[in-house]
Amino acid sequence: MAEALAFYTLSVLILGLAVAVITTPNTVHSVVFLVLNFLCVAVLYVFLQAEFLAVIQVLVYAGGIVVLYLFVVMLVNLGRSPEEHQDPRRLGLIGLGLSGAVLLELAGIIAYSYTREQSPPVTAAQASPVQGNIEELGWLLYTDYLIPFEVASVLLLVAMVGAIVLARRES
Amino acid sequence: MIETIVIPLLKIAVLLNAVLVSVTFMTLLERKVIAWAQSRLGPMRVGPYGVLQAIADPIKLILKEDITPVKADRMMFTLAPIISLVPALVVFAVVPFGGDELFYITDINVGLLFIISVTSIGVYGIILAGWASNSKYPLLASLRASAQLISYEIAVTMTLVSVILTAGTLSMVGIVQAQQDSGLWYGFVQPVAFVLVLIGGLAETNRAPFDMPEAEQELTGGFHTEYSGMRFALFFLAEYANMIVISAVVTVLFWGGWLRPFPSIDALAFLDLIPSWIWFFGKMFVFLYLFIWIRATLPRYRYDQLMRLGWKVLIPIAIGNIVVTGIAKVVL
Amino acid sequence: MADEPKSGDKTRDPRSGGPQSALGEAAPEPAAAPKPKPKPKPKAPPEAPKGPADQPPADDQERPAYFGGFEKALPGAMEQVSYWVGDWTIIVPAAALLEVATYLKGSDDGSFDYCSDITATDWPPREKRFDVVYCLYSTRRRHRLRLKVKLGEGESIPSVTSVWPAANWLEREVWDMFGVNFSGHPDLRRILMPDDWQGHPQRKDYPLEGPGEFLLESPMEWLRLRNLPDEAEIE
Amino acid sequence: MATEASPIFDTDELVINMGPQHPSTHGVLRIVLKLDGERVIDADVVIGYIHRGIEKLSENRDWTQIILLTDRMDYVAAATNNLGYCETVEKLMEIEVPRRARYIRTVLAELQRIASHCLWLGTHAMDIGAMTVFLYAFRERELILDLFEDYCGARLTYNSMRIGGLPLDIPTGWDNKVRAFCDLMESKIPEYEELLTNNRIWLERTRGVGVISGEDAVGLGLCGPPLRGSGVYRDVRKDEPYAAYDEFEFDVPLGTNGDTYDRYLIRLEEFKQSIRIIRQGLDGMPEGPVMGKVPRLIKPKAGETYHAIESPKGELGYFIVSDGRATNPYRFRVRPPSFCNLQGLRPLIVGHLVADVVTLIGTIDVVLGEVDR
Repeated sequence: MAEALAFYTLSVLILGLAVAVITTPNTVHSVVFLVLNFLCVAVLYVFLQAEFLAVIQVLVYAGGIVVLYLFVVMLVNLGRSPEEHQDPRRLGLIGLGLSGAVLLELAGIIAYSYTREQSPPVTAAQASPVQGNIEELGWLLYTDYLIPFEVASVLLLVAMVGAIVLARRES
Repeated sequence: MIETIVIPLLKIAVLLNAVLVSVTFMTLLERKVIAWAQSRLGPMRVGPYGVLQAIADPIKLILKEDITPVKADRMMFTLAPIISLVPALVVFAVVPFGGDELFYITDINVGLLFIISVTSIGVYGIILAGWASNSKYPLLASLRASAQLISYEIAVTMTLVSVILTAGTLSMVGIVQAQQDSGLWYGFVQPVAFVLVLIGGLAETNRAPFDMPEAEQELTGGFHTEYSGMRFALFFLAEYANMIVISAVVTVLFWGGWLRPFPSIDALAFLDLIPSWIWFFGKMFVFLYLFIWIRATLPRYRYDQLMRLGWKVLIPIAIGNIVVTGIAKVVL
Repeated sequence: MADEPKSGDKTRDPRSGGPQSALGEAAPEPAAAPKPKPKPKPKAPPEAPKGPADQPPADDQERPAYFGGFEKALPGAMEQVSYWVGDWTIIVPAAALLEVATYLKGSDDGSFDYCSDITATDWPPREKRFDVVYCLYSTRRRHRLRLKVKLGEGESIPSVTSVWPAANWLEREVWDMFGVNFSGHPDLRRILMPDDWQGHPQRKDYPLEGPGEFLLESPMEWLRLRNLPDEAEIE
Repeated sequence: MATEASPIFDTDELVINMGPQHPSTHGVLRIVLKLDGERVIDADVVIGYIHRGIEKLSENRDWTQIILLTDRMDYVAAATNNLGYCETVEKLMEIEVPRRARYIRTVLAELQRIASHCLWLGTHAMDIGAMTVFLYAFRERELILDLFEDYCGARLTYNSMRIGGLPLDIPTGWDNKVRAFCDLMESKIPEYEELLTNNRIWLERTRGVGVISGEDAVGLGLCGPPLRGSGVYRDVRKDEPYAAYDEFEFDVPLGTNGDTYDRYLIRLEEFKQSIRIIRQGLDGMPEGPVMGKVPRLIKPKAGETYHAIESPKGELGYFIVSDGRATNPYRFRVRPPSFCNLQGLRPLIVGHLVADVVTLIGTIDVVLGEVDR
């Protein structure tokens, strides 16, 4: 009972904050709402017994990435109207199509999760020879998901190199 | 009911008060120590040897007018000091001040990560304070602060990984117990990591020689230029609370927490007569003193030099340390 | 100390232009050269000095070696030479100043590479009321020389910032204090006085007390003068 | 990619006002900085906030009353200002100053140099964040102020010289006190050096910061330690000896790189040289009067002169015109070393970071009282 109450309260908070993020006219406020949103999600993870994930959520998203968002937002000239921030070359149609595709995909996943038969939620838990939340996570990442994990890190590396190339000044 | 709610609440209340009181006396200690380093006496007027200065200062700050600049963003301006103080206090939840369960509020299995992640929230206080003041010096300071804190957070976290590897656990209590089992404080096992964490800790708490975000001589006080009265005091509290946290973390990770020296040598067992929490506070005090001592001695780094130190020196060493630790762990 | 001339009808003109331009009816006497002294002497206002002595050197005084080369390189530039208590001064015409400066800096036996000071002296009754004085020094030869240029009100003098960058602020100060116009100066703004200040305080006809009393006596007049465009506009 | 920059990514320059009320502008100096991030791309140095019109005032004062006004220019080295003024008038009137007076003047001037450099060292180190050096340096400066108090009764604005000599002979035992101070000072200099000279952070903050070549420094009219830091041999005490400097032995330290660190080393070396001069002055102090033959009414003949001395900040010059009739100078002009050094600030700071601006204001050692007069 208490858990359900907490869950629904949190859900309302998360959704409410998400709406606030996109409706607030002030960008800095919007980023702050985003941080609060992430913190609430972290609490949700704690309810799911995923403390490690919760802590990482706070550390990486709230404490790291969004700080950089804020960094950028603070440097953007806020005196200009939102219209001026629009890129005149943006491709509205393609964007619409892409977001439509993402929506469809989401709907598909949800539909699939309802239709397929219920299987034990975490199969790896039995397979892994280790005990505990963090250890299991590490075991999974370095066995079953090793290749996606490495691919993701290479992707990040590429992104980093790209960012450096873009930001470097011609001297 | 009593076990799960009343006792933890009592502990929290005691801890909060203890932290806040010790912070006020930290300021006195800092003034006194720096004064002695500079062949002065420090505060001498309020109470015997100026002891009551620690009480007079907060009273003054509370009574002062609390000014909000007209052009400031009111909501963020009010929120910023709170954001910076709360994480600094929250992390005390997982700091084990003694061996007994009485001396810590909780022991969670991701304790160390919890501390890192919660302190990383504190940077918002500084950034938002700088931005919300709508003033140029604070803005510059908050830009410096965000870059500095993120960079050093990476360095510190990387360094801690090698400690976690050595201990095999993320729990603060577990790390101390691991040191007890191995019979050796990790300060001797991981000396490189200790130095890195100490340097990173100085930078994370904006202490000299890394006090760029509040460099008085350059930025007229930095991010809290526009703050006065109690809101300013909150920033002050946060800074000193963070200092205490870093000292506590260093004590736990590298100097055996509440353990007596040489926990494996039975001949020294008589040292156990001294309660564990006294050992803890004694060690913590050494580091707090060290922080103040450094402030009295060293000039300030420049912003670009600080970033260079963080990215080009500390982080590579930290990564190298992880590799060496990993190899040692496998080989031994 | 009640100084008697304060209540007199002396011009309390904040503007440098002086009595003749702004306050037409005021006595055109070049406003009281030496200011009232604290000692209450019954003073017959002494007539304003006509200019510096500029004593010529004694005949047996040995001239510095570089004078010869200077006279040969720029004939006629040396209007007058003066020697007093060990200092040599050359008086040059304003038109030749830049040439003289370039020559003095570049010449081997002079090599005046260091501009110690630039200042001016105001001699109101004289037709060319300003003496602009350049104190030069050579860090190589270790000797000094003063250049002096006589200049009238409203005339401009070439700036020597291109020769000695040090002249930048020094010339700004001379402009600020005396209203001497330096042509070709990169940044001729007021330096010590506020940007909107009227008048040039080091002039002899500028009251020692500043514009304060004039402001108190006739604020409307003060305001009118203040709002007039500055006559000594830059260039 | 489009060739023209997208408006989303344009950058704004940040213009900030450093001063006139800023903790490290050493008074009421204002610098308008144009920043790109933290890098200074342009700067405008604005002065004049404590312009008191000392030149104008002096032209309306008695010759002897002006000594008191000169105190108020470089208020951390008031005796040096007195010395410069008195010597200029003596030159104009061709007054012979007794040798004892010249010796005492030299000792006073060198004590002032130590006091001024102490203040510089303290504030400069403080600007870079080393707060302890500040109090150490002030501790020694305090002793010099005590010595001056013993000599003339004042601690800051001394009014300690007269045209033609000195108002007072040194009190009995004063020379021993000065000797004791010299010994003490010599033992304290290593303390400063220990805290700074080989400190890695100090080296990083000062080496290669604010480099200026000797040629540029001469062109910009820099004087004193900033000029010598760039390797230019220029010291009025050696080039145009005044007071009793021609009778003493001392070295003029020179820098090689022209950076902040060199200027720091030079001033530290000047401490030692000043102590050396003071000792020679005290040892060779001749007997005799301290006041020369001066006419009762000081009224120089019509004429003008420029005379410079080496103040702690650099070449302090006085240009004085007498019309030969009044008991006040017709024109009184000071060539303030701080003013000319401050002019060199803009070329120094452009291209550096905000933190370096503070360092560079410190390194040129300005006293705004002298800049604005």
